[in-house]
Amino acid sequence: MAYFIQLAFAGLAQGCIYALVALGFTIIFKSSGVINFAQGEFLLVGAFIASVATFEWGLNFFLAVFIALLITVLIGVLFERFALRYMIGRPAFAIIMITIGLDILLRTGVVMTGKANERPPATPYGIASGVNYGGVHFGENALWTILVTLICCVALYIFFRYTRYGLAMRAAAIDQEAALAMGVNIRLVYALAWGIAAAVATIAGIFLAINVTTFDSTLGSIALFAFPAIILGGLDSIPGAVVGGVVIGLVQLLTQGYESHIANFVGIGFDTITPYLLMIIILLVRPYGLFGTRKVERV
Amino acid sequence: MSVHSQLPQLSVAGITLRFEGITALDDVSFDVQRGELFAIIGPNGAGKTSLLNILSRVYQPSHGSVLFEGRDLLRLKTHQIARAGIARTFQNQGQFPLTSVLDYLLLGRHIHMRSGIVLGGIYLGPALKEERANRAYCQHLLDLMGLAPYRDFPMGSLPYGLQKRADLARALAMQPRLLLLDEPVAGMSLEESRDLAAVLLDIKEQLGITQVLVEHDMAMVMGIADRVLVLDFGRVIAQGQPAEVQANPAVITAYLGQEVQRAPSPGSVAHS
Amino acid sequence: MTIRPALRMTIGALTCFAILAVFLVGCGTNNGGGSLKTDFGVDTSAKTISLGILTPLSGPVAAPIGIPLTKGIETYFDAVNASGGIDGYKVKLIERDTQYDPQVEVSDYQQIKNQVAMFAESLGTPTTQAIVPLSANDHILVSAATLDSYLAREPYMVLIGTPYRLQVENAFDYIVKKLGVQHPKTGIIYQDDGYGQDGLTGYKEAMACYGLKNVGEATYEATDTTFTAQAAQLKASGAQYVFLTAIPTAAAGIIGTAHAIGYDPHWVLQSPAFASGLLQVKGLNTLLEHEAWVVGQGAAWGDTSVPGMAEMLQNIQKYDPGQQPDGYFEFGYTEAKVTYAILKKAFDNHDVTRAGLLNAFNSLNNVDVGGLYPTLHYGSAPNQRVPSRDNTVYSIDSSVAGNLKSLSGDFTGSCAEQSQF
Amino acid sequence: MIAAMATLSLNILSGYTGLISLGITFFMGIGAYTAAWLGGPHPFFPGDPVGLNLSIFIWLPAAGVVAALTGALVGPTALRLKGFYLAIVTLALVFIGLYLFKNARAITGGPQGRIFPTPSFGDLSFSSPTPVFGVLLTTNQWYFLLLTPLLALMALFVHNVMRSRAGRAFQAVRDNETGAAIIGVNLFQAKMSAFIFSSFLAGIAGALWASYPGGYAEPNTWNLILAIQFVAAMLVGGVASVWGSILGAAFVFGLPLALDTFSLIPQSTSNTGLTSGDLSAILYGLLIILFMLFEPTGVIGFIRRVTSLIQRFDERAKVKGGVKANASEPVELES
Repeated sequence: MAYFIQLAFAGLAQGCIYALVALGFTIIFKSSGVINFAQGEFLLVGAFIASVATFEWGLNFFLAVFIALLITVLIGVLFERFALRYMIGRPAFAIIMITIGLDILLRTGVVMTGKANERPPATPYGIASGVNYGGVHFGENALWTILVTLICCVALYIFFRYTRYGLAMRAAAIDQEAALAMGVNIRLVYALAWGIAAAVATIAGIFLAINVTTFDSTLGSIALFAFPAIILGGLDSIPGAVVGGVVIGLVQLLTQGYESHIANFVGIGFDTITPYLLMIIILLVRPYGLFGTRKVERV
Repeated sequence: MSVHSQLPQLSVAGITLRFEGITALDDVSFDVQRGELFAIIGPNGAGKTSLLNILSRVYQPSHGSVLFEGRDLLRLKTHQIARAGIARTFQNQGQFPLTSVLDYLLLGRHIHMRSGIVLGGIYLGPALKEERANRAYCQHLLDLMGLAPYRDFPMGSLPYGLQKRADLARALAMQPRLLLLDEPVAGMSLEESRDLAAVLLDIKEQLGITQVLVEHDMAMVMGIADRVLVLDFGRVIAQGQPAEVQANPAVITAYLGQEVQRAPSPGSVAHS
Repeated sequence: MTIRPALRMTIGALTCFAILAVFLVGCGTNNGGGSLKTDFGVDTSAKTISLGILTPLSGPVAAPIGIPLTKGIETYFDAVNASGGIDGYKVKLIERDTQYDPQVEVSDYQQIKNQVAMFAESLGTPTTQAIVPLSANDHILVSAATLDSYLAREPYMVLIGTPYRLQVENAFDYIVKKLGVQHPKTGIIYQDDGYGQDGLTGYKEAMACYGLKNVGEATYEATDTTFTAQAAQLKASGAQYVFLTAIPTAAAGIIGTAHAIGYDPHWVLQSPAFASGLLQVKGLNTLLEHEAWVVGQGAAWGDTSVPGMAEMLQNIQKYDPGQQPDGYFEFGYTEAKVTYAILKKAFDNHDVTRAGLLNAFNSLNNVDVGGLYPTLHYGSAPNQRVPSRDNTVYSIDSSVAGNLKSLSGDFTGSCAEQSQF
Repeated sequence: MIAAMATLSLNILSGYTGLISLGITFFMGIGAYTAAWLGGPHPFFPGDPVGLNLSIFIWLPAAGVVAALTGALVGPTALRLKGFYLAIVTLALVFIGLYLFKNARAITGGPQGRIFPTPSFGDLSFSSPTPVFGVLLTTNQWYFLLLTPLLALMALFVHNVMRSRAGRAFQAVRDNETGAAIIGVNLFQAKMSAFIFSSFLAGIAGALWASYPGGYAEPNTWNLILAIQFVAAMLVGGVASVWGSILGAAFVFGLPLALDTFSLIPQSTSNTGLTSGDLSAILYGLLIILFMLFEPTGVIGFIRRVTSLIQRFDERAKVKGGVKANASEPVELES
């Protein structure tokens, strides 16, 4: 039982990281209809800058995180402003490709600093701190990951629900032209979406880096598991992204933990595909995801 | 065969269509006789295009039946409609902007051709023969429609009127027995409309193809249609000879009311 | 004067043909140079011999492994050239960046193979695997920086160290024979690729040899970002000694996560699983110093009692003063020494053709690398071609240069002795 | 050139039919392992993966056929989806493929990888320099001789398909699904044919990719990065264009080579700064962005634009005073 809880807890924490990445995807998709394949690299860049700021520049953890946030948000907003804005109305995969271009740029940029290997993460606490209860260790990082994800969700909820810009973003998501007609500043909406996505990705990246103890330039590949999460939850649903992320995290950790018991049957690395299998099943049953909206097509 | 010619070619009964609580069509029924030019008119948002979408199996009605030459259309899939002998033109152009005019017509010949990937890839023997014959057919049609000079132009590069004309040519290339026309003169100049009306009459008289014409422009319809059906808010408000319909007070109110509503915002001629 | 088009075409074709013929055949002949037989990569007029280097100089593998290792080779040959070269021939290195990608490696190989006498370096297992059949066809020797056991079967592969498989066996030899732990409860976590499989093979052989009680096996993917499942699984199994056939970031993740969930077995790291960078991580450094060993090879950095180390440090001062202590540098330097031995022997035989080099390599028998690595053995049968079966178990100590301190000294375990290739 | 074949295959599906796929390497892998199973050498050491050592005339077509069958199997599920959903499902396919390839040890050699057959005709082996008519051809030259006609054949075939009935249907589906259906195109059938056709070519390209010239590949060869490179090649070269596929592949896969060969940057290990690999990665990322922004029709579009400009210039020169100047006629071909 302790084994199961340990796994489930880790799955929850991992799922929260997926959820944060998925949130970024969904927010951008909802506001501008773009899937940002570079989302994972925001995690890497964020974690990397935080690490460099702590270890090379000797800054305080929170200051380092602040700088990391600042830079990633800036990258996100600038990319939107100077590249994506000219892509409106282009076919979907041209847009996918341009974000993949950004992905390559960001990752190679980090590699080229020559400091990307066995990078120690910026962290405010020791690697093993946490509480033990009933033979299960509840790591401090995992607890903070879950808490901060919750805070992010609540903050975003309040933002979308009660602030002017949040309302503008929601309006734009529902009907761009109508929103424009009502005086919503679409450009600001796009910039906000990218900024928020970059920020949540950075937060996820910092937690993820602490979780893996050391990281290298492949940290961003985690975003690939956020795809099943967003599909699971529904591409255009923000709560869906969170639920999807958590579900994927749980499923993955549990298969990882139990697959050796059925290794002869499923072989090695089964956990790498369970999220995708789950996603495909969902797509067959409910193509618009658990919380997504069904689209009516018109001629 | 003789039975067919006495029965209406197209028989629509009790069609009701609902979208998320809105009733777009409410108990619409009508018959179209073989060789007839039947027009459906009505103000914007009356449900004309929705009706056409049901006939071409894009929308699934909640109630009602559609019989075409004795076959239940509602049991066919979208792509089978064309094989059943029904062709349709599109209200909005620009759906195939990259296709050349000739290729667009050849696309219309799709249902009359057979070769698949393997034959097409080899491009010899039967495929070549078929391709040549159909290209000749389309070329002929282009000549007839006065589109020959634009043969290799991408559809998207043609002026609007020519696009509509090419679209009509494509529908004819399908050699249908029933032609559905979705606002064929919308956005055209007066002169272009007149030309098109003449083409429609030619189709009727020379080719004998039954036509169902959905149109906003009342004047044009009254001049050429054999019978007219008027829709307003999804309901049939009048049906009959053009002259009868024109005199119908309900029709006048519907149209006038609309004109009054639209008056404050001139220039915004939106299509439903 | 006008040439008719047809004629012009013929002439053009002939010219092309001639160029092609020269290109194909030209360098294949024996062009004298005293009694020295040469074919590819030897310029008898400029007195140079060219060697190929296929190594990642970009991408994630470059900074931690590719670059230091290549520098080791460069430094050694700088020293050789400065002292007059080999029989008066200067060594020229032709380097290509493989990005650790087999496809790129193959195209790099094709590009320069006719310019070089042999390859002084091919870094990486998947990359080297990709050129194995090519090198056999071209009859060209390849010195490979990989410890994959499979490659020992290949006649054109020059290996340097003790294969991964034997590393695992020697590590458990140390635990059972030297430390006297009888029937230890053991486990392994390995990467889901060829490297991990090699470790796993060694682990299974060691289980049979030393009567280990295998209680847990787990695998991870190179893309994994959480190691809780693996750590929790091994924790549940209660293994006392856990072997890690992993890359450094994964090793760090596993050790860190396991500690966090209250599991601290004795970790034994396969040599590539350790990197000095890991010691920068708060908390992890103490774990590593107290709970982890690394099994590997070679003299500890700065141990000048070893003549080869003293020489290497001097050469670093002269040719590459900025170099930090680095095991991969040492590996490259040692690898270059073996290459030198092959070349020297070939020059002594007055035959530096590819056939001559293979001949020299097969008759090399022992190569003394000045104690940097144990004496290496070569031969023509697979079992003889395993250059070394020795290993050293190190503890991790951030206070010493290179961060590794020998615990066991150099030894060959009984299991590794008998392993068949 | 093999890359060109793969890009061509992708172009059928994504360029002509408009179905976004990131899963081409899955089908390439299937083709490659079929080839390895049928054409690979007999196991030498116990535990080596199987190989039946059959002729290239069997394994090469078989690679295509098995990949096509797989396509037929996967198609009905995948094709229910559109746009980003399809992209993500095909991405999942890559991962499922990696998992299958790693576990099907008997055929794939497991994570260790395996040897693939090299093309040979009777005594003629492509894996070693062989003299023919007194001329010694290197392996590379042999491959060139084999691949050129094969690629030409494929290109011609695809070109033919695209100008005949099936190809017109593909393009109609891409431009407007509902419209195409109304005209009488069976959407499912058209998409399936495109999917299967594309898989077939991908399978052949995969078999050749694995055989060239090292003849060794790990399951990880068939990863997402490679798939994305093909998408990039297609977009850079030109969507829905046979020549574009070939140019794009040459561009994307030739760029790092060109940078190396012409040593545009000094190769040096003494500084950890700029290396050719990193530089080409940066360039490549940047180029994708720039191409997407400024030349969405790819290299081929650029070439067409230039030639049409020249033509226009020529015509203007011919028709003096612009009596028949075609200014009103749209000349620019965007495809």
